[in-house]
Amino acid sequence: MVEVSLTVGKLDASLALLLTKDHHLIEFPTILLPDGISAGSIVKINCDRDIEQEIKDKEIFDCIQDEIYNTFGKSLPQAPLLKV
Amino acid sequence: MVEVSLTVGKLDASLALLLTKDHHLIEFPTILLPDGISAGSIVKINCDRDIEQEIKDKEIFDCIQDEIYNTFGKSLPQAPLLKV
Amino acid sequence: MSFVTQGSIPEVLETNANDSLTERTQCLSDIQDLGPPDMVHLIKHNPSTKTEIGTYLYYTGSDVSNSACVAALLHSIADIIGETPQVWFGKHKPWKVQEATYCAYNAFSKLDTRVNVHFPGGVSSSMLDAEGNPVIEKDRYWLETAVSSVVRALISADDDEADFSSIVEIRKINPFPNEETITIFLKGCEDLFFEGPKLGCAPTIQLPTLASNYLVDAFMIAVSITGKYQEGLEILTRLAHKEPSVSYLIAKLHFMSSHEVDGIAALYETSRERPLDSNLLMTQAEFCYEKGRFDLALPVAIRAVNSSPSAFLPWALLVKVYIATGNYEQALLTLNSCPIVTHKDKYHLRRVTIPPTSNLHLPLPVDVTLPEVSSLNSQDVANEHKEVDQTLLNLPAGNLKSTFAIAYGLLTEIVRKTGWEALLKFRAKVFVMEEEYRKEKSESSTTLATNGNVEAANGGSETPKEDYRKKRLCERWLDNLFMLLYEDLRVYTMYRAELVHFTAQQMEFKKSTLEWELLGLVSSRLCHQKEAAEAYNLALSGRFSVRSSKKLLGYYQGEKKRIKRIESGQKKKDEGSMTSEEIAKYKQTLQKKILDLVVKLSIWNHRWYSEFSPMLLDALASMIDDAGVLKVESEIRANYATETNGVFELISDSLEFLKTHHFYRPDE
Amino acid sequence: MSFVTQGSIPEVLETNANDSLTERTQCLSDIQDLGPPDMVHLIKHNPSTKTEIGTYLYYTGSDVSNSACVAALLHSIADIIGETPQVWFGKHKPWKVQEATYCAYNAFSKLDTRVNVHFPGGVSSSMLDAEGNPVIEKDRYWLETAVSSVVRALISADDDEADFSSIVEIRKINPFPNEETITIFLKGCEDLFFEGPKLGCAPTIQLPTLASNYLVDAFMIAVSITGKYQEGLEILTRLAHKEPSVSYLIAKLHFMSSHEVDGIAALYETSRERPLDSNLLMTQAEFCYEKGRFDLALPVAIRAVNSSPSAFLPWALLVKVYIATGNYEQALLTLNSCPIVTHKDKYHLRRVTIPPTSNLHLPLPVDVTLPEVSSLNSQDVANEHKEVDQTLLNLPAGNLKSTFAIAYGLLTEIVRKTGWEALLKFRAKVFVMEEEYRKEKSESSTTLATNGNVEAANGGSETPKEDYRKKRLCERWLDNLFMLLYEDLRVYTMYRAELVHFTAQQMEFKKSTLEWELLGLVSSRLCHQKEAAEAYNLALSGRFSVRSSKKLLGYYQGEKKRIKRIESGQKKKDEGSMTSEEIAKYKQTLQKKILDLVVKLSIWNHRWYSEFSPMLLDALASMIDDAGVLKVESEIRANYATETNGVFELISDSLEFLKTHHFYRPDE
Repeated sequence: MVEVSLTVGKLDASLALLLTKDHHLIEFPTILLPDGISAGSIVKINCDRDIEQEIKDKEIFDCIQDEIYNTFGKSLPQAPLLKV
Repeated sequence: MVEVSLTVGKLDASLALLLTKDHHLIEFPTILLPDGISAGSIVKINCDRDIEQEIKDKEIFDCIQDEIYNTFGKSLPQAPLLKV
Repeated sequence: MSFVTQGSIPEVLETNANDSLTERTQCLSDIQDLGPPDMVHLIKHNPSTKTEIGTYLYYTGSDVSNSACVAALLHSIADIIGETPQVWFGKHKPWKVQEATYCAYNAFSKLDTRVNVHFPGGVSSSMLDAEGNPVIEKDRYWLETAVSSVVRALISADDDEADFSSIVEIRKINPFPNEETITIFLKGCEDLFFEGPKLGCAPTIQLPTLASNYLVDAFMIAVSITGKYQEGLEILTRLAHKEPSVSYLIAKLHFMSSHEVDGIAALYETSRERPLDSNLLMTQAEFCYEKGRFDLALPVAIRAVNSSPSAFLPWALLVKVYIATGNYEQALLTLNSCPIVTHKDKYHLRRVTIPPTSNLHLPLPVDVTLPEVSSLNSQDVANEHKEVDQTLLNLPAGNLKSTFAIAYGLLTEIVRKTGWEALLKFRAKVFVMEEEYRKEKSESSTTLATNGNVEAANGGSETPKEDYRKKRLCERWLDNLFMLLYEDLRVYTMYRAELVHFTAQQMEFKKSTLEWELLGLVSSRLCHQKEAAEAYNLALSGRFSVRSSKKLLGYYQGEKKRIKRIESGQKKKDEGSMTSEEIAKYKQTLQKKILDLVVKLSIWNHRWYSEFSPMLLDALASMIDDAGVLKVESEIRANYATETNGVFELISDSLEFLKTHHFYRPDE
Repeated sequence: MSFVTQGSIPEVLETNANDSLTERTQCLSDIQDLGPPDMVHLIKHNPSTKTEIGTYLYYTGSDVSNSACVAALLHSIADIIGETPQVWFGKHKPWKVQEATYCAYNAFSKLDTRVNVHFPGGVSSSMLDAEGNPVIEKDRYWLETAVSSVVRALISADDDEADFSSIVEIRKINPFPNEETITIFLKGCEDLFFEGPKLGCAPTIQLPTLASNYLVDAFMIAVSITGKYQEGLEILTRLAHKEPSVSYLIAKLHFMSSHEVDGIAALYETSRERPLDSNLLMTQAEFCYEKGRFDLALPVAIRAVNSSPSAFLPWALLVKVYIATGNYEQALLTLNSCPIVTHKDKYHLRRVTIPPTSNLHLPLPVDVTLPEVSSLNSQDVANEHKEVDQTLLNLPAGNLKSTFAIAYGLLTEIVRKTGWEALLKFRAKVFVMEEEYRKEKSESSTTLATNGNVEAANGGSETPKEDYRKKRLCERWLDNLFMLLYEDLRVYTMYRAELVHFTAQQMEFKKSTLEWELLGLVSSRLCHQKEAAEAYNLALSGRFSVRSSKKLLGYYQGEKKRIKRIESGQKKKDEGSMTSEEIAKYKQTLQKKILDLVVKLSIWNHRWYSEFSPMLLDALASMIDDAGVLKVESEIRANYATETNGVFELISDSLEFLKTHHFYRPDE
């Protein structure tokens, strides 16, 4: 997990400019900032990998692939020949 | 505190492109991402205000202001008149 | 070569002989793309007056795979010009070609390949680098030259965006007159595959990659117009082993040859190994979209975006899907995120040097004529242009190109579904409007004065309000598209209202061909295809117009597909239903209309020295597919051809091409 | 107005009388900035031949606060022209002015204010809007017009970037000939303060704000050249109550008038209430930097960046501080983050219409002459230009403007301290180099094929290596600056090596004035100021050159400040020490050099109809401050003035200005 401290530089409608200690500029959606923030505030950001979600996403994606394949990827079954 | 789940879209030298569920694009320094990440990975980002750090920063800033003022903002003291 | 006469060879007279070759050499170092079209340079001698002049013309589609092929072409041109005295700026001149040079740019190695023929005898060739210095010839360079030339021919064919500055002193011939030429080209694409990115890519793509570049694009066009699907698939399968990113092209070829099941299976298989291949995901999503399965298209399109967030096309596709599902807010937000490509232009054929108009020799071919098309008076057209309604002429949306044009198309698709008022509401809901922005700004600037105190800032009133924060800033270009949309809508609405009014009053609604055409274009831009077709038809009722004809041909081809979907029971939700009688009648009308357009456009192309149009070949092939070659031939004879006007012979030439490439069996 | 003669009024002959007025009216709707310079239009009549012509010239600095003032100016021009027959394109013509019109653009309300005088009698005025329609005059509009005119005069004065296309048919006069004019202007600035952003701002700033725009800039220049610090402070203090963002300007005025303690106190006080005011923080950081207290400058500069992350200047300042502290890696990274302003140009005076050269009447004023300057043969200069070393002429760094030029200056500052080799090492350490990038790309594309499995991706080998991840991509523009730097360095190094060689061999190192000047400019760009001065002096040893003179004047003024710092014991770390004898001698040399440049530049300006240069006034004021007015006057008499060459009278005019504004007491 990575944790960094960022200064809020500018709050502009939907986007905020955050700055790291070594002046890395990050454009960040304000919607992802906590309430009560203003220019000059300091925020902590934690970033963590979400393996669980990755597995879940992969499962969903595989399902969709299967459905596409099953719907369009197989020849239509022959109409059954009726023998008298 | 705000927590969001983001998909890693592209890893390009120092910058990664992360995407929110509703396709908000964030350019994020790779250095702030955990190890082992690759395109397609999912990360969780927590964002929290750091009031403590804000107070500390303010104190440091006030100190610097005081030092500038004390160094340059006051008239030089008159040389003492020696009375015999 | 049956249709080459003195009347179908344009030339430019050089002010000083050989100037054009010198200029071409000088500009070599500046070439950044596929390069200029091939060029033929001639030194012509008049034995009776002992004068000598230099002329040149441009070329696309010739076989330049070795110097013998090129020499043969130069010989045939020299023969035609020397056959009989040439009508030269109003006088008959007994020109004999003394020397001829063919130049073809090799865009892979950035060399200009030149073949020089002295008449009667003597052939030499050379290859010049960017500085104009000769390099040692290699077989590889010849291959590169041949492939470059064909790629230029294919990429520039049927160029819709070509404007008034485009080249007229050019002959465009079919690069695949026989089986051999197509085989060589496809093989050449395979051999040069890993050099493909050097040729650049379409303007909708940021950077050329192995999987998308002009070489690959030309390969796909070549396969499609010659029907060489089997060969194409074999090549791509071999390439996919070395470079899996081309796998999506395999699926595309399956779809193009109507093997949907195989295409889907190919995508399914590759998606396991390449779950983040956005080309592959786009192909899949596009397919589901076409089938009306937006529920499947959506997650796949999202994944395409997430896999390639800085590419434009996945975003545009996602917008399209959101529109189809009626999620207009998300469509607008996503549209706003599209990474517009601003630094690139489409490849067009460009002159090396701009000749003075008075030096242009642009003869009228007399072997194939149809008065309506061949005798179109360019002065009349120019006068019409001068008197045209300026409001129509200057609609800025008409000049949008590439990604801007696509984004605009998506916006018009939304407005078609929602109407203008609702679109404005959606817009205000998702974007910060200027008024609102100013208000927020002024509020935050008053709080700024006091927010030095960290303790006080804890309150929370400083953060923008929740609903404001959820909004985004509308990109400047998108804002601009809204303006253009407003202008288009204003003109279109007024036009439709007038039309209704005049029709109701049974009055004639008089406009010039150009004006109808421009109204057609506005209607097209606003996705009112039927209304656009109406306007194009009105335009053509005045006189022939190449743009209206092309647009209309595209529309009718689309209609044919729609009818087929209805017939096969696969029609989409918003496509009306028809009785089988109506269908049959409509199909007949379409067939007639399409034939009319194909014949006239073929004659127009021939008049402008062009014998190659994939669009017309495609239309002809599909007509034959529907009605058989005999039916098509007999209709041409009945309605267009006379003993002497050459129309039947001209179309037969295209039919011959289709026969060569097995689009139909000769006895059919 | 003592120096206005027929020889100091340039004119342009109109092809058709009144054309220039019509064109001016037509272009009103396109004006996006401070607008064109004022214009005087004349209708002149030749009573002997009964012919009538139209002429015009541009103007800056005149008092246009009401129509009476303007009419008086027009009358005086008409009188001068009608006094004696005018030398007109080689012949004497007895022109009488029949009608004169003055146009002054009001950039606040986007109106063109016009005063028309018929001779002998009749004055009328009008104000035209963007469409050329008259609006009802208001006192406010007159105020706006007067302020706009003075702002144009001040912002465009001493324009260094003016190029070959700049206007020569213009008279530039001093906007503050008396106490009244400066008082009116400063009061006008206060009244119009809240409209200031309408005038635009310097190209280093993204968007004009109340605290930084051309109105504020002009206000500060006006205060500085007239020494009205007290009045300026009173106005700013009143404004700061309503708009606290101007507080930093109060400190600036204190600094400019050498009241450092007051300035620092003002900043300290305001910083409590405005801890995020980047203008204020920059002023403070800049001050600490100048004092060599980089430890204090650094945190303040960082805070300025954090407070205004999308503004360029705070970033540039932070880079400067990092360079001073020797932290070159951080300096490069920070430079790379500078938000370059690409969409803006500096304000220059521009023609409304470009006249054919043959219509320019550019007389030579004969009242003030110094052969070396007045008789500079422009044909000789042009020939010199033709024969100049092209390598020198085409160094692209010379064309950098605005933020690009500042960024380049920072880069050259780094290279001056580290040398080229070390700079390249720092660069490779912080930026991803192309080689490395390609390597990483190819590695990650091979892993791409297998990273579909989430489980497998857990390993960690997919993430770029730690040190690679820490690097950043170098912005394209910065990459380009490295290229330009390389070219500059190559030329500079070769030049210095040659110079050493020739000097060692006691050979003459022969170059033309323009070549020396260009070498001076390269040296200046690379922060080798002493070497640059050497080159400029060599340039001036050939002939007079306005650019070399200006550059040299700037250098000597800087040297004077440096010497003063050494005298007062405040010298910076890298400034050498001198004995008091050396100091006295150097000061004398500087005084002499500066006087020489001021005299010659004054004459040059006068020759080109310009009587206003803040730079020269400033140099003169500082000379008087050091040596007294009598000393300066006697040196001019001894070395430059004759009974008839007018030099003493010309300089006296500037001294009069300084006296008017109390820069010295008349009896001093």
